[in-house]
Amino acid sequence: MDFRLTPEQQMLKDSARDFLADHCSSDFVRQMEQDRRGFTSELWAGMAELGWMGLLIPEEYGGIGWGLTELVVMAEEMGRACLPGPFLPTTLGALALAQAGNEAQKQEILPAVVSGEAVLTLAYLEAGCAVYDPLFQAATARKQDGAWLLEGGKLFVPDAEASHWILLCARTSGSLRDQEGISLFLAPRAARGLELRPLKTIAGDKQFEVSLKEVALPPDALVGEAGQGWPLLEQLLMTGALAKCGEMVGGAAKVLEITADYAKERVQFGSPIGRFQAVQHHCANMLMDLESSRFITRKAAWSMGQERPNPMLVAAAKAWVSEAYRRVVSLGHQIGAATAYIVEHDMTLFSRRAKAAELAFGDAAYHYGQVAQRLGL
Amino acid sequence: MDFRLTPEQQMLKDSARDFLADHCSSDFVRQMEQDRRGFTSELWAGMAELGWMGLLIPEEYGGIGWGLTELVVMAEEMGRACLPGPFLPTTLGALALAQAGNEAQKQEILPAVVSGEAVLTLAYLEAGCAVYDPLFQAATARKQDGAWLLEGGKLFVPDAEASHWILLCARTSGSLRDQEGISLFLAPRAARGLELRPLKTIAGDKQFEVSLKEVALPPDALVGEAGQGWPLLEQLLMTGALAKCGEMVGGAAKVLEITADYAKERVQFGSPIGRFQAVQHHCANMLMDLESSRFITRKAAWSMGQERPNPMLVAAAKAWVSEAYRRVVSLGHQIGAATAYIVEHDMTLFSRRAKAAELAFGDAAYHYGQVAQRLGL
Amino acid sequence: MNFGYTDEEERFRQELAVFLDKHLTEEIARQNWEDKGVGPEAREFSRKLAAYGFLGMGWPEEYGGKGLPPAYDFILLDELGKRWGAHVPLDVGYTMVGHTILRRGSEAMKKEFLPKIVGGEIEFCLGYTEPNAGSDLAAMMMRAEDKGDHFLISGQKTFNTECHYADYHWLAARTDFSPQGTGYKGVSLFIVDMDAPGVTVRPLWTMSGERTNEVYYDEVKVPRERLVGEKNKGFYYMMEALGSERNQVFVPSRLRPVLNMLLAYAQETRYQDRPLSKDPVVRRQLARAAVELEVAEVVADHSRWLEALELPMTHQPEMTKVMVSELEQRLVNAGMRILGPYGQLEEGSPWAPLGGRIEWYYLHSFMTTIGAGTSEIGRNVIAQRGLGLPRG
Amino acid sequence: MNFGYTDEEERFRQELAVFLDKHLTEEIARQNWEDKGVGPEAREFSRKLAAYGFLGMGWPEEYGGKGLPPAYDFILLDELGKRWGAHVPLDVGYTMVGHTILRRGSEAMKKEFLPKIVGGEIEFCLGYTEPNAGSDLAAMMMRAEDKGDHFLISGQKTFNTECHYADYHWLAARTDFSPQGTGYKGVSLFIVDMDAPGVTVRPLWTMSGERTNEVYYDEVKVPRERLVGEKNKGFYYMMEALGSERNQVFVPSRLRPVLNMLLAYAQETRYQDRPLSKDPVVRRQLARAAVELEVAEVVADHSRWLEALELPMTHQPEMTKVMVSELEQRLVNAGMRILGPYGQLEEGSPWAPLGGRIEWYYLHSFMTTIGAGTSEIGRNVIAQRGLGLPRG
Repeated sequence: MDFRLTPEQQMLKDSARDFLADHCSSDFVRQMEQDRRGFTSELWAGMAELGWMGLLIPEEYGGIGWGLTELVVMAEEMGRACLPGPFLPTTLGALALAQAGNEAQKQEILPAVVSGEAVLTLAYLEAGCAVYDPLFQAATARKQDGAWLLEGGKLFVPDAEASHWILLCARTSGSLRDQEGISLFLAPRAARGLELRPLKTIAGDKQFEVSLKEVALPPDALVGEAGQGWPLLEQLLMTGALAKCGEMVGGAAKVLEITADYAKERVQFGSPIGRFQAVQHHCANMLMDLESSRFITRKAAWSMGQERPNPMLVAAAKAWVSEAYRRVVSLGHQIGAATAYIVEHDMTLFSRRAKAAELAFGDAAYHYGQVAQRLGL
Repeated sequence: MDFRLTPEQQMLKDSARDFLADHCSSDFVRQMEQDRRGFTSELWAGMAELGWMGLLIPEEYGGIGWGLTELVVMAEEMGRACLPGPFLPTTLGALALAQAGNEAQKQEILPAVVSGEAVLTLAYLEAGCAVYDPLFQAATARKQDGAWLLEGGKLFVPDAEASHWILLCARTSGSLRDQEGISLFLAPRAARGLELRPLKTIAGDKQFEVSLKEVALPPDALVGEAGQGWPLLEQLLMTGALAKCGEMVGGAAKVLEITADYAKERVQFGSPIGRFQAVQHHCANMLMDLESSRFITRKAAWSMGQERPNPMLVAAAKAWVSEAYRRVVSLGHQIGAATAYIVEHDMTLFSRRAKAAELAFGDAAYHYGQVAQRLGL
Repeated sequence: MNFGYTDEEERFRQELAVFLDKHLTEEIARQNWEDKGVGPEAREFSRKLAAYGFLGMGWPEEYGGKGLPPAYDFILLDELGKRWGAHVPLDVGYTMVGHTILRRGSEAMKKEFLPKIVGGEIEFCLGYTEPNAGSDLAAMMMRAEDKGDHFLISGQKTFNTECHYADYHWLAARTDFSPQGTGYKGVSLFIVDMDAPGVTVRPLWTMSGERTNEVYYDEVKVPRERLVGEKNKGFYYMMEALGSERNQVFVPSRLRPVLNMLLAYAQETRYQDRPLSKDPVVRRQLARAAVELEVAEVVADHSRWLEALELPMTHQPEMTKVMVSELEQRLVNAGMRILGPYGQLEEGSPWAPLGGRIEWYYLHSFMTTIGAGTSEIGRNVIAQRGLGLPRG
Repeated sequence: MNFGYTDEEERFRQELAVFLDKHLTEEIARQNWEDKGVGPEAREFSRKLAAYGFLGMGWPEEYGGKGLPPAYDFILLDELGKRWGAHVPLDVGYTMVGHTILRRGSEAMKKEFLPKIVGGEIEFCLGYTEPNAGSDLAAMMMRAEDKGDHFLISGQKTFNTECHYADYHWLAARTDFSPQGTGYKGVSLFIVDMDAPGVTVRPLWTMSGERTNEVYYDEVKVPRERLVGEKNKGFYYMMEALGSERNQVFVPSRLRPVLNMLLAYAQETRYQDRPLSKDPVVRRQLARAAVELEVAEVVADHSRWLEALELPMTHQPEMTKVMVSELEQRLVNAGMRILGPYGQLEEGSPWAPLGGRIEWYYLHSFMTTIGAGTSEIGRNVIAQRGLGLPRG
């Protein structure tokens, strides 16, 4: 057992913190919320230069080929800085290709991801479904004249407009909610019949509705085998969930820093408010939520790289961290009071993102369901 | 709107408090837990003298003919004193007879209840059912040779051994969980084929399993119409739930008194612990739970006496008070610490009874279900 | 014991309901609901409320009221609340300041202000909080120097919410600078014209889009007649008014439309071929919210009843405040859970459920346990006043 | 980063598991589990644990240990916990006192006691709490007068839990009565024979049937050699040992059998023609408990890992303590909810589900957030040591 980061991981983390301190101030973050694209080419290029987008990409395609542990460590820094932009969608798209893409797809796209030229995203949720349920795949893909014809719609697709490629989930067989019959396709964002409609969200992130009207894709747009996409999708979603956990841990750490600093400085009734027991207890609860979130996230990520991985830990982490982070921002607001509730205050960046992250890749309700299933209930 | 008790209610309450202070000390309560019958004839006779068992019985049968509001006010005092014995089962049995019994049943039994000669109880739950569900009636009653033959079993029957009469629920038609087909019968405790097995419970109260093996009852043992017992049973259970809410309110009031007194007296770190903010906040939470419980209970009881009663309030009260009282005893233990955890300390009487009361006449889960149903969900 | 309303009260409620269903448009409701600032529509609505006889029931006849029990004003608040109207349009005057003027103001002040307040014509904004005086209001530093026929006031207030549209500032400032005047001693209350020279209002925007303000005073001359009651007694007046203010501001019925919206959503939205309302977890969440709301209503009723009968209020209004504000958070969190991924969509977004109101309420709900006093201070008050625990 | 065990550690665990499955009977487990008092069976089991080489892995070889990392002792605790064994049979000596003797005792004291502790032969009981020194331990009044070759001790302890079967009292008493010796200064630690003349033990029975004790000292003579370390340093030694004690006493794995029991119950018990485990509310409750247990385990692991590497522990053991104790309450409450009306039935009653263990645990769980320090003090410690917030 060893809870420490390796020297390499520590270096990665430190350089990420330095880079983000320089290039991703909270003012910049606020600005990007108003920006249509939600990030800048300069930022993206800088990240590429540091090799971030190649984190999970095998070395043969120019990446670093690291694992989930490193991803969550990086994500902590990103969450701490509220990093905007398509890092995670691109990473997941690239991971899909690396895992199941054909050689041509890999050759064409992975190096472009690493260099920052290609932005990717993953489209898998649908509007017809009232709860988070990635098995709900009503969009269809059928073969016609040697091409794939996609029909239907996707919702909550991050950064679709900024993406060059969209990984689309569609059903090639089976009924709604069958695991069998789900397929992944690689579609250029500019494909005919593929239309985007921006959503307005609590976090000011850039999510889209994607509608697919007779979108024709070549046969080799299929990623992996037809109808066998579920295990891949499931893996991508676990990776996404872990990365979101990492982001939430980083956010929670920053929120607690802001809050503890304030509690030490803010004087009321002739004393720093951090001396009052109620404030101490709130802060203690925040610290317990923070550290427990960090440990369970890292353990889950570590486990997925082991010989006998334990996917229940991923569900446990996403359920726990989603709720823990919500508690942390609530207490942060409670202690920060009116001051922290003004839009200029950084707290408001974190509390809005906490909700978005809680919902991304499955809320606590979904992941408790996953845990129950894996417990054999 | 008027939250005050009427002078008559206040008098009732005051005299109950006086009587119980004299006749129901906590030592007596502890003693009765060890006693097989669980109460004494002296106590019972004293209660009868004050007219308690006649509270809901019409004046023509010797009772006072008061309503649910008075019942919950009385129950508060009983809960405060942890009054043992079959007051509530007897009251419910008598209410059943007063509402639906035939004239002979009323004439024979109601005056005997008032005078303290007759002890009654109500048997409606069954062992085959994993959750609280009064619709689950598997015990059967069929007509044979002009008599009713009852077969089956009942569980969680309070004070069965001390009772002279048991109101038994059994199914005369319909399937399990049908409202239609539930009937009530008045059986002498000594009826042949009716056997009792004592249960050991958290509160040290006297609950029994009742098994019915070809118990033959005369035709006029039927209370009300055959198969039409559900509305009556439902009313009895709402009455029972309200009385339990009253008991819990009284218990919570006493627990808070004990706790606040302790917090003012107990000195640690050179100060009464009641000065520490964490203790103040616990006490504030207890007070909110107590007063909200009292108000919702009284309002629900009042409502049931109005032209347009709102039974949802009864379910709301039982759900809320059951959980609130559990919170109150938990905080009482938290503040009372080790001292309050020793069997000689009165806290332990209340916290064990809190669980029993929470479960009686439906736990919070059941009543949330009732609320959901009445909300049209 | 009686938890109902009289026939007269019920009749008033029904007439009011007819009026509100007709005149209280969503636009007007939202101007209050979201503190976006009361515009001409809401002012118009306010005057209509008065004209139709729904304002001022509980106020003395000599100042434009009807001299009836306060129950009528609570019915008004409840009926507004059920229709997304957070409170009467010009509410600081009507539900807070007016009562202190009535209790403590000079006869001239009463004559000048009360009829207009009761008539729904003017609005006040509270001027209490300062950058270094939040929970610890008694630490306020705003200086009001007594110049005989006027006071000269300088300093800064913050989080003064209605100041960008109110007509008058209900200002607390320090008038005793001697060693005896520290803390809660030495504070006085003033009524200041918002357009008085030297008063500057700067916006602060909250996370949920409400506007609040910083207010700067630069040697503002305030006539002596605008001193409320006695000099240096202001803090007592503020505290004396607090219970009633809590009763009027923390109105559980405002959560009814939120609950109803969620009930309807759960019934109308299907997943796996059945409505969400058949999911036991959703049922539990909604039932619990409904129960909590019933409970909050009777708790609030108790506190209002004490006020109406002028019985002593100790911890009860604070209890209402803490319970209603925390219920709001739990209710909105339950709502967000039920909406799942759709909960993050804002008003105006494709696919935003329930008009994005739950999302807005979620952001808003972070404030409910802070605004007008934190839950932490509230619990101290409850323990100390309600149970006699020693002060910390 | 590595959250797993080495191959050697895994091998140890497996051998241990085989041993425990054979030798750890329910009777023995319950003697510890319910603090009913360790009887001859558990003492026998304790000696066997040692004889088979499962005790003392983490202790120095010169005192009977194997000189291996502390991880092995944690594995021992985990495997016991999974089988309802709350801790090693003679646990105060092994998991608490022994470490302080090792750190602070004289060589003679080490030689006398450590081999017997490591060999599972003797037990201690803690003598800290007094009627007026609970959370505020530093207020203790027990007097130990220095008489040169011995100390003369008088006074009263309370809630000293294992004293009715322990061999030695690990006693904290005041040895400095000067103005400088107040509070945490001037306290010393002693090892006292439980059968020393003048020591009286009186039972106190808890709500859940455990026995704890009042212990009275009436001019008890304790030889100077039984003073632990330096005079007047006792409180420092107590505090120094606290983190490790928390790590050893608050063992999440003890909740595994409770969870497993409930999982099985939900799967096997049917209502309306389906297992309870298919009810979404029950599923949610059990899943949440399972998640919390996973989380508590990794939190505890972190704190143990710090201890094993002798890295500084500040708030971490306290965090483990607070989280594990509160998880126990939530888990048991979930269990009671799932059992419904059957939850009130005690062991030995007809129809008592799961042998009445949940009912017992429910009563027991009121104590977990009090015993060995309240959650309130725990949170103060976490905030102050973990975040540097100022002391109150």
